[in-house]
Amino acid sequence: MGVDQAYILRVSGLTKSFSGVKALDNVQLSLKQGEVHAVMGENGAGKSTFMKLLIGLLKPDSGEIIFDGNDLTASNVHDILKKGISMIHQEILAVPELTVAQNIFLGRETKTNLFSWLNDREITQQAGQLLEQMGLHIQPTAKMKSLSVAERQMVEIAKAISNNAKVIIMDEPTSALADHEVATLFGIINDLKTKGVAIIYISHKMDEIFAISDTITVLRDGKYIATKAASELDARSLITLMVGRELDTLFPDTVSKKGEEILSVKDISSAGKFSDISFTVHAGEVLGLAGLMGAGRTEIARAIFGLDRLTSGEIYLNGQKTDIQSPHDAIRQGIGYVSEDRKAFGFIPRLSVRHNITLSSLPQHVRGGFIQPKSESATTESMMADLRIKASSQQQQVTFLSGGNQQKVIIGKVLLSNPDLVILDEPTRGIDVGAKAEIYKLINQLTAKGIAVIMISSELPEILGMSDRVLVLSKGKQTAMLSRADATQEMIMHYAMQP
Amino acid sequence: NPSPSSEKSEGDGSKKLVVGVTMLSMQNEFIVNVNDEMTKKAQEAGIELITVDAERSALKQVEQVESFIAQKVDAIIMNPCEVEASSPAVAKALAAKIPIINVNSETSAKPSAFVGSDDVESARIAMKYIAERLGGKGNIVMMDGYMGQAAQLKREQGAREILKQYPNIKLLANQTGEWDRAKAMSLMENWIQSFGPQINAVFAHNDEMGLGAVKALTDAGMKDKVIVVSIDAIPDALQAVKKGTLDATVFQNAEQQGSKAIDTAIKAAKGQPYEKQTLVPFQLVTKDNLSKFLK
Amino acid sequence: MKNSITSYLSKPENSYKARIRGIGQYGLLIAFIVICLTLTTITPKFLTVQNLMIIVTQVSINALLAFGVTFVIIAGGIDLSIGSMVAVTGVVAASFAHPDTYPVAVPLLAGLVSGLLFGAVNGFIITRSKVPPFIVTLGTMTIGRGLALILSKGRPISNLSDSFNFLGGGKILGVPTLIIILIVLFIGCSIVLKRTVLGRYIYAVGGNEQAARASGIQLNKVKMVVYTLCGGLAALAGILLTSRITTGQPNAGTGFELDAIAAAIIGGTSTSGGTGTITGTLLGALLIGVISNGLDLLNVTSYYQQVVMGAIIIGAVVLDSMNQTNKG
Amino acid sequence: MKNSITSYLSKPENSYKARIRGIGQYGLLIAFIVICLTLTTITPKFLTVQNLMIIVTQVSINALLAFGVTFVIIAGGIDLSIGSMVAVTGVVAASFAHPDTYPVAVPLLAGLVSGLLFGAVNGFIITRSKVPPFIVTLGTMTIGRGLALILSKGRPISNLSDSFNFLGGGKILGVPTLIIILIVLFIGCSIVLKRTVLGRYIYAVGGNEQAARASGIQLNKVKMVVYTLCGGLAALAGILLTSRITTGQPNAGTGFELDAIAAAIIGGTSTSGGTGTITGTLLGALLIGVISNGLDLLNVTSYYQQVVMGAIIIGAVVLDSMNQTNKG
Ligand SMILES: Nc1ncnc2c1ncn2[C@@H]1O[C@H](COP(=O)(O)OP(=O)(O)OP(=O)(O)O)[C@@H](O)[C@H]1O
Ligand SMILES: Nc1ncnc2c1ncn2[C@@H]1O[C@H](COP(=O)(O)OP(=O)(O)OP(=O)(O)O)[C@@H](O)[C@H]1O
Ligand SMILES: [Mg+2]
Ligand SMILES: [Mg+2]
Repeated sequence: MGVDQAYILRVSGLTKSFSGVKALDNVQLSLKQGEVHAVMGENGAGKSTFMKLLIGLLKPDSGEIIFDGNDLTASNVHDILKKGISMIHQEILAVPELTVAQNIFLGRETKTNLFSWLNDREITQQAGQLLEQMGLHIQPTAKMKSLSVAERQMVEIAKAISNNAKVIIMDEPTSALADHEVATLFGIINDLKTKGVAIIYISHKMDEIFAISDTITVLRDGKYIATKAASELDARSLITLMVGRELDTLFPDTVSKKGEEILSVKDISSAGKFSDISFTVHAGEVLGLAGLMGAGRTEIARAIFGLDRLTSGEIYLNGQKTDIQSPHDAIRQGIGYVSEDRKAFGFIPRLSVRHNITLSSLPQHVRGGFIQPKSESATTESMMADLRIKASSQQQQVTFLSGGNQQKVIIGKVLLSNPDLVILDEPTRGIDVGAKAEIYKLINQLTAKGIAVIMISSELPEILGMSDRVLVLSKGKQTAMLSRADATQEMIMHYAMQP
Repeated sequence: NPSPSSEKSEGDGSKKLVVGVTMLSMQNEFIVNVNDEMTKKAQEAGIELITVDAERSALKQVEQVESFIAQKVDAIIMNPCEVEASSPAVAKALAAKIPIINVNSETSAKPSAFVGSDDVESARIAMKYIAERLGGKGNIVMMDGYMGQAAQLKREQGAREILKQYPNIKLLANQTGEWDRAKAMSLMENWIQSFGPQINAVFAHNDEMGLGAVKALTDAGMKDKVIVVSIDAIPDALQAVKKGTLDATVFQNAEQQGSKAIDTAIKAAKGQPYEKQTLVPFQLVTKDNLSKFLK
Repeated sequence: MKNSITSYLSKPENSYKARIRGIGQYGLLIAFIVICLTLTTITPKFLTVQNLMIIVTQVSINALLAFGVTFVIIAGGIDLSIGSMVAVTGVVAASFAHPDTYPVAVPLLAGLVSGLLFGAVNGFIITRSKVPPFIVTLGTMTIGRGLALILSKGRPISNLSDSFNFLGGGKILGVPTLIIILIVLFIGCSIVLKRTVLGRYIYAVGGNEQAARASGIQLNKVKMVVYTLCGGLAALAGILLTSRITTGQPNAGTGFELDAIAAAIIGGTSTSGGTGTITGTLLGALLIGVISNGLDLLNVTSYYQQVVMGAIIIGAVVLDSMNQTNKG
Repeated sequence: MKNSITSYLSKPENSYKARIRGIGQYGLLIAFIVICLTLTTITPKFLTVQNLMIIVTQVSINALLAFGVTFVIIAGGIDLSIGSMVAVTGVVAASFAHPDTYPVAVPLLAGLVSGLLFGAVNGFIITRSKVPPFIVTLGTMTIGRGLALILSKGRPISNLSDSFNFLGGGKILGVPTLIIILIVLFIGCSIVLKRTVLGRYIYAVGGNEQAARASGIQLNKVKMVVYTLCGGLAALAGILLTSRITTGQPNAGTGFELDAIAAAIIGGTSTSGGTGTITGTLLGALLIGVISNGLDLLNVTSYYQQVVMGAIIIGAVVLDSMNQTNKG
């Protein structure tokens, strides 16, 4: 479909290790103009490391990167961006105190001589046009920190595509996006393709991969496995390439039986965020919360967990009225919460896997006033095995884990606090298919143990596959409560878009 | 001495005389003593004092004097932070036709009057005593005040003047103890390691440091063999002289400096004739004449 | 409220409140005004043209240093060596400022160049090594103090030319030169921070270093410029101080770093970088100056002055932070 | 390598290198040893039992303060008031320590309680208001200095009992009490930081405050405890200093905060919080102490001492950071 079939980017023999451990081992890639080239692999396979090498954020130990006839192996980000590669980063990289427009044009202000004049009006106007073209309703003058995760991700996309690059790397660009935004992105990608722009696309969402990509390269444990045309593969064969074995069905059958009522919220409201929300969750049940971006699902979860205050309404736990002032109270009363924003609320970057995973349950390991490392380490080890967390050791700092493994550490932490109710906000965001299936399995194990689960997800298949009931929200109001039998994608979308 | 009532009538009717006072540092015991005496004296004389602390900053002092000028005080008493750097304050006051009196030490710009003593002299007295005790021969170490400050420079100058006269007295080391007892103690400990029994005497630019040296020497069991002399005659130092741990200190008369400064300021403010220079002499304090100074 | 489905996306950020917040520190301004009004009612000596000029003059040197350190802090760094730079540059300038030696431009340039160099050395060490700026500038603070003493042989350098002494001590049309210089630099620094690419990059580097780097901003370049700029401003402060007290002092500027950093942070610059304004910093410096002046005017005993000063500063910033009700 | 599928779980992180890194700062240790060896070759006076004891004694007070501030910095805060706390607690203790008045426990307790209270006030203001710790403790630093002057009327409080003076000036079996106290507190603080829930929470709060809160940690409680602890350690330092110099001084401890913070940061505590060890801090304090002692032993002129001190500190930390090849 590309305009020209010449390779715009050729990578060979790329190797990178961190403190002696190889994260990337002799990897290759050839990218044609106008091609969407997916790079696939499990969490920790080395995809992001690969991309950071391409954009010059990391320096390779060995290997060669040839872009448009130039050897980029030794270049830095500054030069590479100028040469025409841009990147959407998996970790949203934005300057929180600057505005949306300022973030989009950061590094590319009209003239980038340090002492030249800024033209914020022009930047704002251009950003406004760009956002509008993308169908986004984001004020270019809003501060980045005031945006939701999804909005931030869209801004990142806007930033990357406005660079007039010849190659755009997209490292999990849709992890925080809902379906219609994904559709917007795909529209943009198709447009770029016709202009001859090549795209490297990374995602853990199989349907996206097959919808958009022309070619697929698979990595496993830092090693190059294969490159195939997308048409040669189906989900099953791709997964097999990725994980090196066959995988069972994604959504396991639910067998748990509904037990006692665990949580009941009555008419809770939070000014400007949501109002008059009422629902119950029972032991052994998964309640799905569905809605479009900004529907207020996260805000409800945060309020129940004590991260934000309610303006009115009541919350009952195990039949008793509670007053949760802080996450501390919530955890003590048996509520666990996995945030959608794992970087901000999820983990302590410089602490080890072990210290993060036991953070909410530390008193369990205290004898005579002191933390018992053995007990802590044993618990960590079994949780790491259960969740298949890939880390060089328990001592590895979480900041150096791959995104998916960071997510698993957070889930592990919540599980160790022995909750009666677990709120999972986009729990499989950035998680590979294998791990996803494991997390679903895990959710079923939880419900089987009589734990109540609230699952917020923007992936409708996930909502439909996992929930016993689905609460649909639209703009801070609840519009429907659907049983598993009634719920379909169309029904949910219908209620989610109700005014 | 004119009585407070007569003073009021002599002035512009009912207004009290106002004198602005800026002091080098209210964390320095000697300066506090001068200031206390001034406050006492001012109360007796029925005048108002506006006292500010320059916290050892000449810049701050200049600013404070500017502020006094803006407030139109009748006279200014300045205990200068620096010889040169505090001078603009003098010039400004004189330009505003407000009499300005230096107390304790003098700026290079000539003030209306000076009440105090010459720091160089205090070090001469102290060093002379050491030289005589050593019989003109021996090794000494010197602890400087905060480097670059007027008092440090002058005391160092005085000490070196005397040392020149005694070629057989060797200055083993001089280092700053930053006017501080704890720092001086550590410094002395290090010197003991370095020079050990070679040291025959210590001259410290102030009593705080002298007492720190005494403590370190005592701990090392060397105090009997080493002479320690310092300057200021603060109460602790007098007690130490009494106990015989500090061999001598140099007394600077805070009371006289304070009261004479107020006297001069009042006269100057009223346009009466006053002494341009009132020198308050230093006195060496040893066990022999200690009783005169102990209160 | 708009009726469109996306009305929630356009929060009233551009509202009145936000615009005022843009000016700097809304609450701090209130605190500042309250303090000024209080002083005006208590003592007639406060609100006179002469006294206000004195306050601004007194504040100016700290403000210049605070401007420099504001750049550094916004960029995510810190500079503890500014006090020592004041001494070094003052001593250097004074060495060339004796009457009938060089024209006044020579001491001025010598001082400035020494400050820029000092700052550049800070920047160089910080960008080439991974040593935290705190340690680097603590080290150069000590080194600088030593250098000032060595250069001056431990003695104040006096007898400076009248034209040099005019720089920081003179008046133009009745307005002290320091005030004029302060205003010029206030405008200049504000423009650099708000209207130039450099300013944008300073915010970006301090706000999220990784994001800045990923956007192609050359961190080292920005940091070098920032520390050098800070050195230049410190040099200016050092030269003006020397001129004002008509002598180059090796122990000038001791402790100035804390005052300058305090002014910046009181003015809303976050110690973690990425936020702050020159206006806020100026307000912070003025606040300290007004309190200090007021306490002197009211003749508060020096020991109690310290207590009151500390309490008012905390109080003013508490008031400020209460005003910023949400984190937005 | 093991052959099990989970071999990746036990990568050689527990190796020699990692263990040493665990001790604190590998490169810093090398720098420290290099400096000690150099001094040993230059002067025979350095490596004597007596001199080493003196160094440790001199270092101890700064080390206690640095331990306290290490807790605070790891928790993401800063405490500039420790120097003033030294003065306040020293003055308070001295007031109760005259011979034949109270038993020695009284001044000790009075000093400690005043320090804990001071620290708690810091913690209270910091947790209740949104004012940055830098400003709060800068304010209480000024207030504390004023309080010390008020309490002592600006004069040293002398004539203290022998039993009080023994606390920081005595020896037990030939070992100075200060060294013994330092060792005890070093062990105590290390254990608190490494082996208790509080210690873990301190790292978490400093590492990512939001995530710590979401993990159920009560931020305010942890911060209160940390600042109070820092106050307690500062009190101990103040009492011991007073006892060592046998007088309570209102201007004691001026500038100690910078030395203590320097020790912590040289020792690898990050100013942005979340990392640091007590061992590193002790090493940092010892490094400063050894350099200072060495320069005195070598009789380096005052001016040059400062230059050399600054350069060595930067050099040591550069060496340290080069050794930590990657950020791991
Ligand atoms: N700076 C670093 N230091 C040490 N190890 C690192 C560092 N960065 C990445 N790694 C390791 O390299 C491996 C590859 O990580 P990478 O982030 O590239 O994975 P990924 O394929 O992008 O995974 P995900 O799908 O979860 O995003 C992981 O094991 C990770 O722990
Ligand atoms: N920190 C914040 N500051 C200001 N507004 C915010 C912030 N976080 C979220 N919002 C806004 O609050 C609204 C509700 O967001 P919320 O995250 O609860 O939605 P959601 O239903 O969970 O959607 P999603 O998680 O898919 O983005 C959105 O309009 C969002 O822009
Ligand atoms: Mg990745
Ligand atoms: Mg959400």
